[in-house]
Amino acid sequence: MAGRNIQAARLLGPLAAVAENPRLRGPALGILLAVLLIAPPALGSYATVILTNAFLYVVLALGLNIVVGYAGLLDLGYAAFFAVGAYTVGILTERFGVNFWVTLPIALAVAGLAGVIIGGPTLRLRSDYLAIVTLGFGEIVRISARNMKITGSASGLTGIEQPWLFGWHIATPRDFYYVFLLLAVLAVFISVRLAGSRLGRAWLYVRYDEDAAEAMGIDRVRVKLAAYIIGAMFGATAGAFFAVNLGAISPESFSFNQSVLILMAVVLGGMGKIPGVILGAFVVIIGPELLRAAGDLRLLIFAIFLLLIMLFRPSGIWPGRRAGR
Amino acid sequence: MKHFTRVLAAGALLAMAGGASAQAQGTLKVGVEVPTTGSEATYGQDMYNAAAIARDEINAHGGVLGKKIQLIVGDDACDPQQAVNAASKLVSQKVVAVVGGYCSGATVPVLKIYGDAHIPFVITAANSTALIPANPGNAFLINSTGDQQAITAVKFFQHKKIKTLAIVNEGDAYSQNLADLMRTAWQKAGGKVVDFETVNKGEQDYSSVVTAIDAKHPDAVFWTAYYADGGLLIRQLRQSGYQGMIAVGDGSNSVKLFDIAGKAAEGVYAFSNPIAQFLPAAKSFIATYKKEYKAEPGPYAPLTYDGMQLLVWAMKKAGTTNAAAVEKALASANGVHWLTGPIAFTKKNTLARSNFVVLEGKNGAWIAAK
Amino acid sequence: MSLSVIIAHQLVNGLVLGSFYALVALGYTMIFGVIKLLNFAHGDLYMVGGFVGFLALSAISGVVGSGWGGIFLAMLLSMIGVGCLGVLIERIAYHPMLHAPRLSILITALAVSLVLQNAVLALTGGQYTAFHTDLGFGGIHLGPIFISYNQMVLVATAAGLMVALEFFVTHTQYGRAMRAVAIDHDMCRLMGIDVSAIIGVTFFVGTALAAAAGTMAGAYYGSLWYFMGFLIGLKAFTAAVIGGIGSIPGAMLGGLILGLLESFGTQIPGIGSAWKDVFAFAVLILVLVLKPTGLLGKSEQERM
Amino acid sequence: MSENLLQLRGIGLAFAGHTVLQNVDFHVAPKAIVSLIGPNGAGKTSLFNCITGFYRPQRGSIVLDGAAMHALKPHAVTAAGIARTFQNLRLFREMTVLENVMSGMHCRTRSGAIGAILGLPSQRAEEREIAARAEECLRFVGLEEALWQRDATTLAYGHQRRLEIARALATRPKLLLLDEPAAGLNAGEKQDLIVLIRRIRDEAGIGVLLIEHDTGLVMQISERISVLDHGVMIAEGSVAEIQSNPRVIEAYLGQDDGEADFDL
Repeated sequence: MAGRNIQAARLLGPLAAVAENPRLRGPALGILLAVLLIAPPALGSYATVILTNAFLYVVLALGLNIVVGYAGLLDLGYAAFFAVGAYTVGILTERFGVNFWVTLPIALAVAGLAGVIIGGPTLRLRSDYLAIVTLGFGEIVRISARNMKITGSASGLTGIEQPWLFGWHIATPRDFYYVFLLLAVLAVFISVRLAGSRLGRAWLYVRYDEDAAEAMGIDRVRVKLAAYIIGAMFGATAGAFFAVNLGAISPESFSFNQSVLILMAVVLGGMGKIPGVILGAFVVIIGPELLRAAGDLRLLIFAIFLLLIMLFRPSGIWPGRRAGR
Repeated sequence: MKHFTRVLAAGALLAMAGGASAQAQGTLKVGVEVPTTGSEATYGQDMYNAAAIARDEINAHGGVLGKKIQLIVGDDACDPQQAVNAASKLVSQKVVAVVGGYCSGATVPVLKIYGDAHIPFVITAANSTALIPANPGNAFLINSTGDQQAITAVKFFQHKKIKTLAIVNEGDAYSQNLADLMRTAWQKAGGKVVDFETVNKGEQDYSSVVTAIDAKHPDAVFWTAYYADGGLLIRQLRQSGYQGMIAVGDGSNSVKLFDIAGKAAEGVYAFSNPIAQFLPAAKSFIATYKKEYKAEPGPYAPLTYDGMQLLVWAMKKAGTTNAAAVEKALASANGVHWLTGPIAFTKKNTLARSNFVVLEGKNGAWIAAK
Repeated sequence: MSLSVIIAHQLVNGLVLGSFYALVALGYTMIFGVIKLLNFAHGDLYMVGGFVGFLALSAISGVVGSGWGGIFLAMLLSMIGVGCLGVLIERIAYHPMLHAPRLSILITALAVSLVLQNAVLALTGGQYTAFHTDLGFGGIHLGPIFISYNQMVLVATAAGLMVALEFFVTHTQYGRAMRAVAIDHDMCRLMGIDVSAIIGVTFFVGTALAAAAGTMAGAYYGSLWYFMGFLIGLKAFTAAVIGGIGSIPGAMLGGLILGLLESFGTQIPGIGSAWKDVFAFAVLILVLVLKPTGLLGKSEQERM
Repeated sequence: MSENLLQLRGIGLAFAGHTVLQNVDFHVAPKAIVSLIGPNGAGKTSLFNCITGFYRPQRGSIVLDGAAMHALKPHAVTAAGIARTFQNLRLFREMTVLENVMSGMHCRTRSGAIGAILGLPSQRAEEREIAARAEECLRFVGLEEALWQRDATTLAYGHQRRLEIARALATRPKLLLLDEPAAGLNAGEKQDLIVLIRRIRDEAGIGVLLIEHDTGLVMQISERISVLDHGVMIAEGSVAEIQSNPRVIEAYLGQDDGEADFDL
């Protein structure tokens, strides 16, 4: 299996070579985008939905990648931010009739605030404590959503209205395919910009050596908090559009398993590597669909795959160490 | 692995697009959306088996509109997101209608998908009232909804001279919905809800909840969730010395309840949709099921069988598989019946009558309660 | 029922629940002590312990019956079997990663947890497995308070195991070496202690305690489920942190405190069963923020 | 006497009741090169950690150029003008030489997430400034351009030492703390180090405080020397004064292992 992993990596080699080559990268991305733009008519509704889902996970995984891959903070409750975005939009549009586009910045602000509230006091903790605190936080958010009237309790919210944009009613699966494609592209763009910035480098300094980073004048708590807040906003954006896409949300969608799935996407593809994380998001969404025939075994296959990746290729299936810089 | 990656890298899109293959000549595809993996898989498998028996019978009698029925299973794993994927796949495979729907939580988000695709959907098990407002109009519920279960329960408790009630749910969409409906109905009927608890699935230790219930001395405890944890709660209630009545909702009507609760489940009452052994019309169905699957039909087998028959009846009546016509025919159903009794719908597409019966646990099995 | 009786009952409930938490928390804290790893798979080893105990009891119940005698024997077999599994996991998954970045080993532990869970899910089809025993419903009445024999045996067994562990750690060569390894690996190597072997012993003992708890829980509550280790793993970790991670008496104390907190949380108006876990996790977060070393933990060197 | 660049008064530090530093007074004059010496375990690195904010002393004050340092966190101390290197190399692995040095500019720049995402002109200008400063520092310590895109940890040991100094210089310090900068260097490299330290002081006008075991180097470069023993400052003075100080001789001869790095 280990040998095969390496083989798989070799197959990805040419792909990676294209992605790393500044001359080829532009045209390759252009072609890829063009294909994705004209694809929907050729795709059935199933493929459209699955790809939409994959784009959603690209956004989520890139958001978590900032927290885990860049800042090196293990967040096991990332679904909580996803939930915060979904519920903020769901509650405000469904219960109070607020326009979706007005609720979107509110969702981002609420998620940012949640990031500060949970991150502020806990980001000083050692990494394994932080992991368990975030796990606990994720459960608190899920249980709260389950218990409260305003969140629709366990049944969740239904009938969340789909938004209009300049006379275009975003309603069909194909509409949402384009919306999520746009979100994914934006997420990639923002990730790339951040990775090459002063803040992006600071995350890596802190991740590789906290003491040395502090000695260089970097406020580790502040930098980590920034990662946490930006990650939270990615999650909330994904959640907001997730809510209007499905039209119904319930606490089940924001369980620990959801957090694990997003983390898997980040780790499988390669923490801190943008093309790797994108690939990881596609793997965790399309993989289970391809393995539908395996029934209950498919999650086991994934878990074993994750373990083998950690043991034999901890930098993920995407070749190279840190791409996209 | 090699293959896997190559598919991902090169042809994932094409591979999926190819999934929507051309429809075979002379067959009608009907989707069966049930959980065939995960914790609720036995229910889902049971429902699929019943649908398959109906298919065989229908095809043996010449099919419908000159075509044979082909079933396609969509595994929702009782998970909202999986359910959306499975439903989209069924839509891509060009099914003309869908039967099934077990977990309410997984059924709510697919309503929109079938609605957008204009596919009639006969829901044969899921019965949370949360389904009603989310229904775009193409879904029909042939299992009575939770509010009707609550009415049945209120009548039964009053008949048994119950004054005070403790309600326990598991915090999921179905059991919390039923618990809320029950609380409202019971209080409206003048009863007292002395305790209302929410436990976690798979928690094992319910002793603190049991003590909290004991402290309120309710005449009856009503468990609204599934059998697996219900069995544990019943055991712990009886172990602590609780002597009052214990009743469970239709999520716990499985005989496996007795496996887990043991003798503590003796004398427990269950409100249930009609199960095969109590349906006079189901004799031959039970025999066929036993012959085919070497097992007793489960709690939702008769309803799923009826769901298939109802669908075929509607198509025949409409004379087409056109969605609007079939939906119109379904809505016009006026007492057609197969195993579970006459089917007619309210304006909200729910079953017009209550189909709930009361069962009692005796010697590790259910019997009809007095 | 008067308030004092309710309190007494919840005290008993908390004690029983706390015993389970403490047994599982001990393994967490021991393993954390020697390799500073938060073993996410620990709760799942509790679950596997339950299933192995169940299989063992099914195999031997014909000879020894399935009363407490049979259950004890099954528990012992499960402790040995799952203890070995714990060592195997350490050798395969954790050992190669001891010097890898912290993040990698944490994710590896998470992966091990997922593998165990999903392996059992695939084997059981996600169904609950009924754990049949001959345990009765008997007990004694202390005034209005009822305590079942099962509860008494359970708490006594847990206490016995903890006493045995305390003896092992303080009075045996391995136990002393374990404490030394917890302080400094390199120093131990210089002193001729086989650090790798001691880590193995720690995993065996820690995992065996979780397996014991799993078997007893299965027998006592009467059913097993592939996901049953998740919540208790989380709670046991909370217990270990409350008591002070790395401290063995701390794990016992933390387990009991958390068990009691939950029992009484159910009874407190405004919390109740629906919010009891939020309450428990809030306590965890508060402890970590206000006193990260827990109640009995040793303070680490303060670094700004 | 002019105002001191760094002034420590009455520093006291203890861990779990164990005294590490006791009533330490110490100063560094502007643009001075000062060495801190003492036997192993005397508390030299602890004192460094107090100055740089990694430890918070229970007693005493630390003042840099009139500003109190002793309540600040390490990053704030660096921002105030004290840079340091580590005894064991602490370069950022998996990052290039240039990126390592760029870390020093973090506290001298301010653009954040929004600027980066929008690619604002101010942010771009700042990125250019960061790169320019990093390149300047690398040239200053003598690391040629061919090495800049290499992974930092693949450099030769001597180069890694220089890289750490370049990284510290990038923070634009007033005072540079070097923790055993000559450890592991050969004789030729040590001479280069002496030249480099003098240039840091002469050309950049930065005060240098170093902990060093290599007595030859200390005697050659220091203007003042302070001697720490068992957490107590036992002597302070010029090279000649220290060499003839009986307490210093006693402190070194009293060492059990007879460490021979203080050759009188």
